[in-house]
Amino acid sequence: MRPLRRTGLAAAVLTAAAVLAACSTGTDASTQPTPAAAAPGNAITIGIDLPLSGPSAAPAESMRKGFELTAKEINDAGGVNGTPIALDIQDDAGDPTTGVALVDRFVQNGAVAIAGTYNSPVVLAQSDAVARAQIPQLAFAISSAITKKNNPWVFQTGPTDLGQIDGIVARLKSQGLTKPALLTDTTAFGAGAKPVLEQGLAAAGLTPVLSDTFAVDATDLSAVLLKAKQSGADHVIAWTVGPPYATLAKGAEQVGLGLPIVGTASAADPAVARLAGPAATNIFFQDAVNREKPQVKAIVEKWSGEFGGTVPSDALSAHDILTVIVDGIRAVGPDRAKLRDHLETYRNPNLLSGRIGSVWEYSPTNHVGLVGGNLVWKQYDNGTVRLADGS
Amino acid sequence: MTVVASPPRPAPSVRTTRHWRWTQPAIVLLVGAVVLLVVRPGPFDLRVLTLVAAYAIAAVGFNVLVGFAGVVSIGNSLFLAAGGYAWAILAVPRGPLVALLAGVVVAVVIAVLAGLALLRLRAYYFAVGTLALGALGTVVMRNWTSVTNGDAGITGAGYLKLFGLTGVSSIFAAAVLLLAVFLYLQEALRTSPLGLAMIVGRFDPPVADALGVNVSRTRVAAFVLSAVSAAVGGALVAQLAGGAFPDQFSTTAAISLLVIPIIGGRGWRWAPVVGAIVVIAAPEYLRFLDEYRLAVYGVLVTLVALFLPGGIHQLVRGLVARVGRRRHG
Amino acid sequence: MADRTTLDAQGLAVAFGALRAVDGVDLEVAEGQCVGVVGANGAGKSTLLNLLSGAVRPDAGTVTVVENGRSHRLDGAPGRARARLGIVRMFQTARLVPDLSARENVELGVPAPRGAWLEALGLPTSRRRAGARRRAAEDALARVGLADRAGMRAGELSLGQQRLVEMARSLASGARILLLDEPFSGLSRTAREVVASLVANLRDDGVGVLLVEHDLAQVRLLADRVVVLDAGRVLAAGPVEETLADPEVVRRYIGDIELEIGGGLDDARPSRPPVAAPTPVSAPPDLHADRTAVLEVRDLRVFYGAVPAVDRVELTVAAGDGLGIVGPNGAGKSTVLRGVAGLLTATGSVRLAGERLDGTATPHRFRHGLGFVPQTLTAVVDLSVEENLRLGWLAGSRAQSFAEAMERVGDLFGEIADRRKDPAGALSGGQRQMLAIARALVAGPRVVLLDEPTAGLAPVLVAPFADALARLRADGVAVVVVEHNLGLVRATCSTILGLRAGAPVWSGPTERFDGAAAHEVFLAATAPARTGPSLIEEEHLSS
Amino acid sequence: MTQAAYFVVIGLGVGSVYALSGLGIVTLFAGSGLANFAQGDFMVLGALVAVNVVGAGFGYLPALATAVVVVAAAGLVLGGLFTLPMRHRRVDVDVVIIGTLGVATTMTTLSGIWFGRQPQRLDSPLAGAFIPIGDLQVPAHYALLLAGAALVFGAVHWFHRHTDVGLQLRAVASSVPAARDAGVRVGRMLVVAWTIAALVGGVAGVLVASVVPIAPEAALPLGVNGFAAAIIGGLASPAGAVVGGLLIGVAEALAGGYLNDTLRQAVAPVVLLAVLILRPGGLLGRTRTVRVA
Repeated sequence: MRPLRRTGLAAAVLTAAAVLAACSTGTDASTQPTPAAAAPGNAITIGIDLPLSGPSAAPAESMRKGFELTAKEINDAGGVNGTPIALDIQDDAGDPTTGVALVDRFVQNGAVAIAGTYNSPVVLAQSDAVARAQIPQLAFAISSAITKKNNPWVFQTGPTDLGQIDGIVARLKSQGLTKPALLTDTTAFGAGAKPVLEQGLAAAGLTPVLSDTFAVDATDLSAVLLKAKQSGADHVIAWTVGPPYATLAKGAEQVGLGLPIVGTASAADPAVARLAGPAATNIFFQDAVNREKPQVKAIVEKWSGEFGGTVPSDALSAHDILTVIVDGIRAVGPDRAKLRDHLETYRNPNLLSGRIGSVWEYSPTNHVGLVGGNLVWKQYDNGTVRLADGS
Repeated sequence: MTVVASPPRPAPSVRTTRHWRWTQPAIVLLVGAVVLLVVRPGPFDLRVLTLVAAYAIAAVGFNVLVGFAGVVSIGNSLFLAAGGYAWAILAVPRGPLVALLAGVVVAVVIAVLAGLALLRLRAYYFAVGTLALGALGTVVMRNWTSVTNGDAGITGAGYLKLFGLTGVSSIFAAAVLLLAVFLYLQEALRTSPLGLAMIVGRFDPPVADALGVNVSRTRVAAFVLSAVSAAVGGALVAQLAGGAFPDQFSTTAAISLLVIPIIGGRGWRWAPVVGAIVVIAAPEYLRFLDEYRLAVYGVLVTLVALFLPGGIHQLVRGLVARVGRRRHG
Repeated sequence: MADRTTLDAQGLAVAFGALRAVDGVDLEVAEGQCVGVVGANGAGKSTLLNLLSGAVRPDAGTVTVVENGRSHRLDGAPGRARARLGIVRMFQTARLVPDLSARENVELGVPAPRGAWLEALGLPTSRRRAGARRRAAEDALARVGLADRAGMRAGELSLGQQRLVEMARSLASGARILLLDEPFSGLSRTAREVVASLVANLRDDGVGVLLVEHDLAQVRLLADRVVVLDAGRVLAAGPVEETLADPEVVRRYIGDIELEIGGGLDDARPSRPPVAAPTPVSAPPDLHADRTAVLEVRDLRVFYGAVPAVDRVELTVAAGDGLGIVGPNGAGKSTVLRGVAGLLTATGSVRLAGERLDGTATPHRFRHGLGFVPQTLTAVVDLSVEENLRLGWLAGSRAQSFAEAMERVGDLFGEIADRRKDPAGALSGGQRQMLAIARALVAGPRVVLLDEPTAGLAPVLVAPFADALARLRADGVAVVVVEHNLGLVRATCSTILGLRAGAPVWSGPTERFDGAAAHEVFLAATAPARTGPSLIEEEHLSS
Repeated sequence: MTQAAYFVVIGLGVGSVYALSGLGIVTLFAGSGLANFAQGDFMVLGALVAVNVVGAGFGYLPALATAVVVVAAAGLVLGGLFTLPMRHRRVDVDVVIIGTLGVATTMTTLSGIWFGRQPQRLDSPLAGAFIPIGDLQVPAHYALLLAGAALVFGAVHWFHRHTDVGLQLRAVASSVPAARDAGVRVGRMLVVAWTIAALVGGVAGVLVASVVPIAPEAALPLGVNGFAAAIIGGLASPAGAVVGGLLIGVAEALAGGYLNDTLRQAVAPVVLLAVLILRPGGLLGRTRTVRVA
């Protein structure tokens, strides 16, 4: 047995040396190139990637209902040139590893396009995989870094954080507010937007008197609002997802802030009014959806039964996302490359999102559907939302 | 001469266990080669298999911690993160070896400090202590933006290119190779004095002390070994996602790491691989359950924990015994 | 000759709460010498061994090891430091790791050299050392005759075989001082011989052996010197035959359970142990009109796991009667009580006042009038005395209100009645035993089972305890007591059941339990006629 | 000065959330020696049931009653499930931890499916009322929460000290073999311990829903914070859990107020680790190992 043992040993050492020498760090995209066309089948599959479990489960659930209702309407009206569409809805739980794996799963299951996902870090991680798999992705995460990578296959609903900031700066100027207190949350949403916000404000000659962060799951945020109140600011810019605005509103009431709070489009989340009640007041935000638009009124009318009360903006934006993709398929058929090229020429003035007369359009150089100016300002007034004065 | 007249037992299950040290890694390498060259699965399935291999590597150390030394930790996501971030930051500029080593060193340092500080505590207190450690790790990952770039995480991390393969197949090859190495070390440890000391320390601490075993030192050693394998596993997870993000190394990841050896069968040499297949691959292929996917997974974990403490190993041993009995008629 | 190593202990003492388990013991184990330690249950034998092995830290006293010239102070040192100096201890019950093979369990004993952890890396260089360790383990297993079972998992071995594997581990450990804690309990006759010869070989090879053992026959065979412990103090020490013949030792220790060869127990009667027994011993049975039995047990078999530890036990006791169960250590006395109380799985019929109890859970039996006083002092330490009594009352038949029951117990055991608010943990050993008995009585039982109630009691408490039992019987309560102290049994019980090796060997009224009966029960060489696999002793609960 | 007082009061309110969760964990641990990672899910289930009862038009008290009944029933079922294996063999403590983690995953998913994942709020009877401190004001239901925590603590303490069931529970927690020898029905007591822990969780959930937005995903963090509070008290003393919870709450509020929010998030884990390292038995608890024999 002895000689065999020695040769086994030598073999092991040799392979180890070979492996050590051969390994290096490859940086090209780490996904299999499979440019296969969409698998023919009786239905056209569209991949829907949402964080159905984990911290962003609430908005994801509203979007899922929006996608399902829209698909039902499209299929009831005969689908795309006679073939129905099928939604392949998957949960990425906000985890980048799962998100990247799902891109391959959608491709393997013959999806024509991917609508997803909600969290910016996951979309950023998926970018290489999407490019390698050559499948068009319409992401609804709002970090501007997503399209800054100039990945030809990735489109964004918009407005991005950059777009919203231009809107905010414009409003601050018109309201004569000059000393902002900047509060951003510690999730990718807030952390990603913070540098962009500081740049936007500096460009407009506004230097924040306070710049602080807070956690989205905090039970009480009055401490950070008290600092804002004592910092001599004349208004607060709060950059976070939906529910924390309710905590901020209650905190403002507790410390008697008395300053307007300028927020992001996600302040439209009905959870803010439901959680804060009358305390939700003096909060201004740009809503991606103008509820006065006739087509919005029609959809809200139809869907309000499904949502038991106000239809969340997330659901309405899901309607637009699916409509953009289906319009593309209706024009060029279920082919990924053709659909991508067509999307770069897409233009649609009467979708739900955006101000009356705003246009959702893409071009080879602009992959963001709605640009800054397309939004409408709204404000909370004792728990109800209305168009902001002077918008 | 048999000293004691004992009832006729089935032929003693005399197992020459020495061969496993080579055969187990060989089997894993063989299966890896077959999958890569013969089966050639689609990108999604290959990615899931690579994730299984990565978590199996991390679970080898955990199998030593829970199975040999009997210590429960719910904070090992910290070591996954150490490996993941070290890879994401250093792999491209400094090459794969430095990145892997850096991750392992950082994880070992944390493990030694935490081990010395916490390992005097008993089961629950230590488990919750590691939970707090993991929570602290998440807060640091989210807020130490200068190094970890906060919640946006670090993207653009390269992957281990081997044998001229590209993309996920190269990561899969690297993962299988590393898994083989770690399984070899697991078996070597199991039959070494340190491994036996850990096992007796788990089953009967007073007897271990009487045999000259420093039980707390062996537990720290087990904790450090679990950190090493978790760091390597973390590096592979980072390669798969093309970067390191706080949400990858959260409490849920720590819980998965804890559940893998328990479902596999604590201390069993195949527990990391079998457990990883159940914990990582099963949910991917339960996706048709949609909303109920996690509910079914939770019920499975509870039932195994309560009624099958020996995990799948207990099933296998029952099966082998039954086959054994049938052969002896 | 191996290097000279002696273990020397001076003035060792340790107390658990108010219970002084070991109280100023001097002991020396020289190399190549076997020292026997004997004493009744609760005399502190195992605690002394724990002090020497480092499992328990002494309150006072020193433990030093002199190893060819160099002396090491070890009073507080942990067990592992002592193991490295060659002090190896064997536990009372076989403590192997079930999942490891017999060889791996023995390898655990082989002392690991300095760089042993390197082997964990599986480097080829460490193959030689692994082979040496494996061979040492296999040699040791061969010496105990288990070479063919080296690969078997320890969990699959019988208890006797596991004890031999543990013996092999001590051999492989190259011990200089070997501390044995009742190595012979639970072994079959042939296994005892193997262990005895191994211990003798070790002693002759120059190993110092400390042998804590009940079986005086083995002590006479192996020990050069013997130390007799009683209530934590050294009663007598010296050469075996001379010490065991010392009248004081005979009176206090041997007189109870064993007679000298040749003399009957009768002549030992005049020097009755310190039970004052003021009231007439066995109240004339006819005092109680109805002679119907209140507790009848037929064909009782009690199991440890799948193996029957006790076989075909019959007992009957009428209201106001007292049944004493006697027998050598490990005869299964406690097992019978726990079987009747439902705490161990058992077959056969158990009838209390005509109502069948077998097959029911313990709480059900307590509710129907069965009282049980466990052997170890298992009063619930965190609850107060009154709360413990309340617990007992809740489990009982609740015929009387709690206040009335407390009244009755109060006059029986005044001492604990006035400490009702203190936590049970703060009571002394004797007081805790009183509390355990009071807890059973407060439930208003018709039958009370008592498991070695005087173990660990200071002699001065034995008398009041005997009075309490007598008054209890006078109240019409039937009493079944397992007791070592034969004198106490004679004073308090009307009938006696002798058990040996799990089977009844004698039963009848106390008066007829003479020397011959005692010899038959305690010293008979032949194992009683039994069927089934080798006997498993009751799990011996160390005092 | 008013600012410090304000932060302390807010801290006490938030601390009561941790204390209520910690009380549930201690009740089960003191009754059965098990640590329950699904305690947060009991609270979320109680809160969501109450929100739906109020939504159906009933008042706060009927909602509280329904929530308590539903959650106690869930506790009963889980108690039965967790006691089965203990009947015939010694249970490995670390395996049971994973059992409760499995329960936590299942309950979080099922609550999400039945009640939706949107965060909910339950208006307490004192909604809208405020307690002024200088020019700052604290919502009145913080005080309600503090009073609720004190009430629940009192009830748990009274139950353990002055009822027969509580006495038998303490016997089982002290040592299962001693309890079994004393004739306590150990199996039944374990199920009772689970039911009471669930009951405490139900009440806690309803109280907490007026301050913390309740969504199924909030369950695990609630449970972990409860652990932090319970561990500080030594895992076996209800008083310890309340003191531990309030301690963390006030420390967090002060850290948030005077330092920054990042440090606020680090307070609970740091305090927990400090207590474990400096006083392994917890600030108030004795170091006592509870064996589930």
